[in-house]
Amino acid sequence: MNHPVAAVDLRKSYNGRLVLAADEFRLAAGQVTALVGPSGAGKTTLLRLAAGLETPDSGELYWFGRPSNAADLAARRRLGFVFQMPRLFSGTVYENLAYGLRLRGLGEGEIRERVERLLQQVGLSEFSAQVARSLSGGEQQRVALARTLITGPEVIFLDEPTANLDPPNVKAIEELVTGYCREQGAAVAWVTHNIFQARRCSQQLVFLAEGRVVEAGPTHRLVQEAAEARTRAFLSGEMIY
Amino acid sequence: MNHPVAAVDLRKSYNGRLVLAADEFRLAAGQVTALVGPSGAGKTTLLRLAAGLETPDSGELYWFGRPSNAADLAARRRLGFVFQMPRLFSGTVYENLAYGLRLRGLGEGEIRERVERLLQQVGLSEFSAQVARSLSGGEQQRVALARTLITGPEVIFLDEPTANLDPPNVKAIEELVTGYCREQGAAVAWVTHNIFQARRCSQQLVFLAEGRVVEAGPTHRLVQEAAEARTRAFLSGEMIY
Amino acid sequence: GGRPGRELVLATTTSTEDSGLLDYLLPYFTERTGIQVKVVAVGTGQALEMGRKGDADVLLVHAKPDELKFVADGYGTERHDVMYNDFIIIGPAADPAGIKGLADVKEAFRLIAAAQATFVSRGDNSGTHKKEKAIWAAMETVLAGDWYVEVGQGMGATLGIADEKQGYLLIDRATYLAQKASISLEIMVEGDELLLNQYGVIPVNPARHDGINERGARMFVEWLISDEAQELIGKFGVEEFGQPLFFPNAGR
Amino acid sequence: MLQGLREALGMLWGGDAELWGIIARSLLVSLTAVALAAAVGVPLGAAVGLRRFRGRTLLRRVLRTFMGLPPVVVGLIVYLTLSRSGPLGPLDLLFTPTAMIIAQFLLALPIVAALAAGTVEGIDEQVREAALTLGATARQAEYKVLAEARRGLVTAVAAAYGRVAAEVGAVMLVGGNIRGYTRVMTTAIALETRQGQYGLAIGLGLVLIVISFLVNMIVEAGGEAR
Amino acid sequence: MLQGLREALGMLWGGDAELWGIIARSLLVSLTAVALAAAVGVPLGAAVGLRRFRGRTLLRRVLRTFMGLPPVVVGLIVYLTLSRSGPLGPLDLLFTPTAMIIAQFLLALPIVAALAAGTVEGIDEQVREAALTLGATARQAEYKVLAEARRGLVTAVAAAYGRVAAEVGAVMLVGGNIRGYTRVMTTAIALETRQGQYGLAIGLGLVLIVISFLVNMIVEAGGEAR
Ligand SMILES: Nc1ncnc2c1ncn2[C@@H]1O[C@H](COP(=O)(O)OP(=O)(O)OP(=O)(O)O)[C@@H](O)[C@H]1O
Ligand SMILES: Nc1ncnc2c1ncn2[C@@H]1O[C@H](COP(=O)(O)OP(=O)(O)OP(=O)(O)O)[C@@H](O)[C@H]1O
Ligand SMILES: [Mg+2]
Ligand SMILES: [Mg+2]
Repeated sequence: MNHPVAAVDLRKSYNGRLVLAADEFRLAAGQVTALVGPSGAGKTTLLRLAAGLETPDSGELYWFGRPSNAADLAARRRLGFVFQMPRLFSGTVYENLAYGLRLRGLGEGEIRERVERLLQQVGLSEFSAQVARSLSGGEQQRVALARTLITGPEVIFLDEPTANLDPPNVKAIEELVTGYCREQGAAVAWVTHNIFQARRCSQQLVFLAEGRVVEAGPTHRLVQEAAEARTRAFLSGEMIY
Repeated sequence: MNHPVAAVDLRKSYNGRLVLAADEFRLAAGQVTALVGPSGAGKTTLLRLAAGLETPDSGELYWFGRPSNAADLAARRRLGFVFQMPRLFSGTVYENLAYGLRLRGLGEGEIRERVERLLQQVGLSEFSAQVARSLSGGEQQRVALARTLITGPEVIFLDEPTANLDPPNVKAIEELVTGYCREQGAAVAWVTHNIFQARRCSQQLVFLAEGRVVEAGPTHRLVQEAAEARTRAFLSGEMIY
Repeated sequence: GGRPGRELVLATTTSTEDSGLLDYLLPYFTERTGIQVKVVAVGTGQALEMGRKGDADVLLVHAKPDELKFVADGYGTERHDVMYNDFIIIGPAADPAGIKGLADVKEAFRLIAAAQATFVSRGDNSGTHKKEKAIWAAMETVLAGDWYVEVGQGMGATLGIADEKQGYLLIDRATYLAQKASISLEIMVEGDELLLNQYGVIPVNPARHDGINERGARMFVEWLISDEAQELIGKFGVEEFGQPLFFPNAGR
Repeated sequence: MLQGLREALGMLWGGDAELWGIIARSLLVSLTAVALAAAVGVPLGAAVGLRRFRGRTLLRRVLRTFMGLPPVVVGLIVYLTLSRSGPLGPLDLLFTPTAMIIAQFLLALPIVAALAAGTVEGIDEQVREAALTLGATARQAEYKVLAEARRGLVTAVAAAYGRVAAEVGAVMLVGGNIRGYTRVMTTAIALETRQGQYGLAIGLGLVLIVISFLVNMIVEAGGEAR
Repeated sequence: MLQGLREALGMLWGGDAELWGIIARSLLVSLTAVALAAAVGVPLGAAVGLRRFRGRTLLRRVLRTFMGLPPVVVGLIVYLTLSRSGPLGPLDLLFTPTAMIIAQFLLALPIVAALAAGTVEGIDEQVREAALTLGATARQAEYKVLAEARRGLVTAVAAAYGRVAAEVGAVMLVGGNIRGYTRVMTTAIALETRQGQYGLAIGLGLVLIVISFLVNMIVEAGGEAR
């Protein structure tokens, strides 16, 4: 199978405390890989390392089959990242979405068209001219997602992208992302605390705890026969919160 | 019944767009009032108005039976607010929790004791000396909650306080808040997108959509016999996302 | 109010301080009288203005007509000659106007104007500038054009500019001697009676302001025109430059 | 003092050619110097504020210290460099507006750079990361941070402009305060002061302040616009 | 020039009492002026940056403009105020270090205030709101914003210190450059320059810059510490 992102033995410490030690981590093209686990388990850290936003203390990282290199702009532009807290730029919603396209040298007509399509897909058509940072929490989260999707990445890192959304909006976003993943053959890493979401949307699942990959594999298999008690407890939906 | 916060006819527009028009809104002592509704419905706006963080265009607001007044420090100190995005101060976790207590003139010994207790309750005992803003998303959210609870407010406004937490942590926080509400007789306003959470934790429920209170009443009654189709759809759990 | 009688504010032009004369002279005065002198060295116009406002107790300046008017207007009680030096015209060794060795300043000025040779003027209404203007006034030269450079600065700075521009300049001998080592301009014209530069001392009129140190000012004036001070002035600079920078002429 | 102000205003209204010439020259010199300082100082400040490199702390401290370069010393150094006997003597720049621009540029540069560095540091690392993940080069991401720090940069430039427009020591030395050629507002004020013409000096000072006020308004408007 | 530096350093090592006295006086005057300017300017800047009131935009613009107050003009105004024939003549403050502190205070104040205002505006409104909800008074919440803006405030104070420590026009006028009493580094440099002692002037300038560097280090350390 094709793995646009693959990492071996990634390790990261902060102030001497080891917060991540992932022996293996891979994202398959055309599949959603769910990352689940307790708060502080290292999910965000793993995403950031895999996206090249953080330098590992040790380990190897490959993008599209080659050693990752933050200076390789072409490779970086095939990756997209949606942060846990939306980090919108000052300026309007439109400007936020247009930014990545401007960097890629698109014409203003093409940009307008794409922005309008994306805003419609995330249900924010009327907000195009609003100052992005004055949006509600859930609105901002959707802008952040749209801003990344619009650049057409082949790998997408999503850090709890629906945490602040109501059920209908969650549904819409899930459909948008899984549809994108399928149609574009993109590899998606998706951090979530919602086991139903993980079950609904992911083909692969990674369960992290205390900085380690406790278990990883196809979602349907883990749901049925997870080896670890903690994984089972989480996946069974026994703890629905 | 005792209503520490009561508002009539609150209205708020931004740039000419009416984003909230709440005919009536009350928080009862000793009860959790859940605020639910789609993204952009006006939940955060309602909380901010009720807490005096935003000035309404019109309407009346009462705190503890008297017209609200932002200059009334004593009244303000009986309110607590946990923002949708944690807004931690620079400095350590300890300093964040100690801040409200220092303002109230507590001695350093008392402060240390209370901080330790609260950190334990939110599962962050080991993080006392860490720089707060370097915490993970869920950790920050818990610090923000702890920072408010530690001041012992009689009214607490919670804006999606468990959005970034995993199920076991959600459970712990729910128990913490409902326990506090019961024992201290505090009035709690709790914005959530999680219908199970609303059912589990709240006695009262307000359903907002498009800036209006669509329906409000005791949670158990609304769950069984909501008048509005939208409210029913939401509360039935038909849409679990 | 009033400062303690032990202190005296002397407003003077920069030439007396910059040449080092006051640093040399004042310790003797302090030793005699116990009075500390606070020297404020500024432009001539500014020094006179300080006197009018009562911010100085005594003035040592060189612009005789202005000084006389100052006393006549009642701002000062009296005026005494103290010393003089003289102005000279200096210029580039190449001497494009051909004035070297002339005895007549007016003739020199005329030649400079005729040759349109660079002439650097203080342009600041100082004693030196007034002297220069008085000489120009005697002829009908239009002081305009690139050759006539008005700098509006003190003597030292103006000398620096003239040296850089290799222009002619009217300068007091003390400043010239003090900076001679670092410049290339040479003496062109000297000795004309018109070029005398008289310094005067004026105690500020205590009747016009509170707090003027009248006694100190009087003692300073008396000392400055005394034989002791006059002798000291005459010796100043002889060792370093081989000639005095100022010539005492009190009471003469 | 009122008298002097009246006199200064009278000259302005009266279309006093010399005064208007001085004003124009002051603006030309200071605006050019600040524009150049911004062109060099903003990227420099951004580098100090955003990049991690050896000697960064030292460089930041030096820039901060150089916010307090004594104008007279800067003036002297430029003077000695441009002087006939100095290394750049053949260029014949001493006592020209160009020399004044150079001196003011040197004074303005550390102010722009140090304040810009402080401002971009205040903008979260988060903006830079967000830009990077959206496909920006390192340079483009820095530019985005600068764009977000726009208001702070305008303040930095305003501070530098304030410094050089008010400065007299350096331009006096390297310009020479030559009438009709290198005389600017501050050297004219100094000249009036030396002559004891305090009223006129203050009047000119007020004119200078009004000019600065207008320049600030325009610069601010530019900062908001983008 | 090297010669002059050597001479200046020689005087320092040699314990030249006059030079050390000048250094001490410079520090006393400038540090006092900046400390006072910080005490007034930081709260003023905070008010302009954080509060909404009529005339706020105007006040901010005035402060920005006044970052560029010409030292000579400030000096003249202080001079005329403290002059025997001025309104505060009876206080007999002209040509004293106190007069110099007043003049430098006036120069430093708008710099501290305008830069502080810019800095606190950069800190999110969110910090202020968070403090308020935790029980802070309006004043305490502002203080919290200032505490979060600490580094920017240090920069503001550093900029103001740089300005006044390097400034010569105002202190020359109101201090009089009286030897042993009001002569400070910059006026001493101006005097050396007038006398054509460029080397020594630059040497003294370098000493002044080194002092500023040390002051900056100490101020920065203070900013980090809290
Ligand atoms: N810069 C940092 N300095 C110190 N500790 C850090 C830093 N960044 C992360 N950590 C710690 O590393 C651990 C893992 O953080 P991470 O953000 O990866 O958690 P997470 O799994 O994403 O948690 P959450 O679900 O709460 O977002 C946390 O305990 C956090 O406090
Ligand atoms: N300062 C503002 N300027 C303009 N519009 C605003 C502002 N604040 C809020 N709004 C708009 O008001 C509406 C209600 O916002 P609010 O934050 O109350 O929503 P919410 O119900 O909390 O949504 P969410 O669940 O997404 O947090 C949103 O559409 C938002 O864009
Ligand atoms: Mg995380
Ligand atoms: Mg909200």
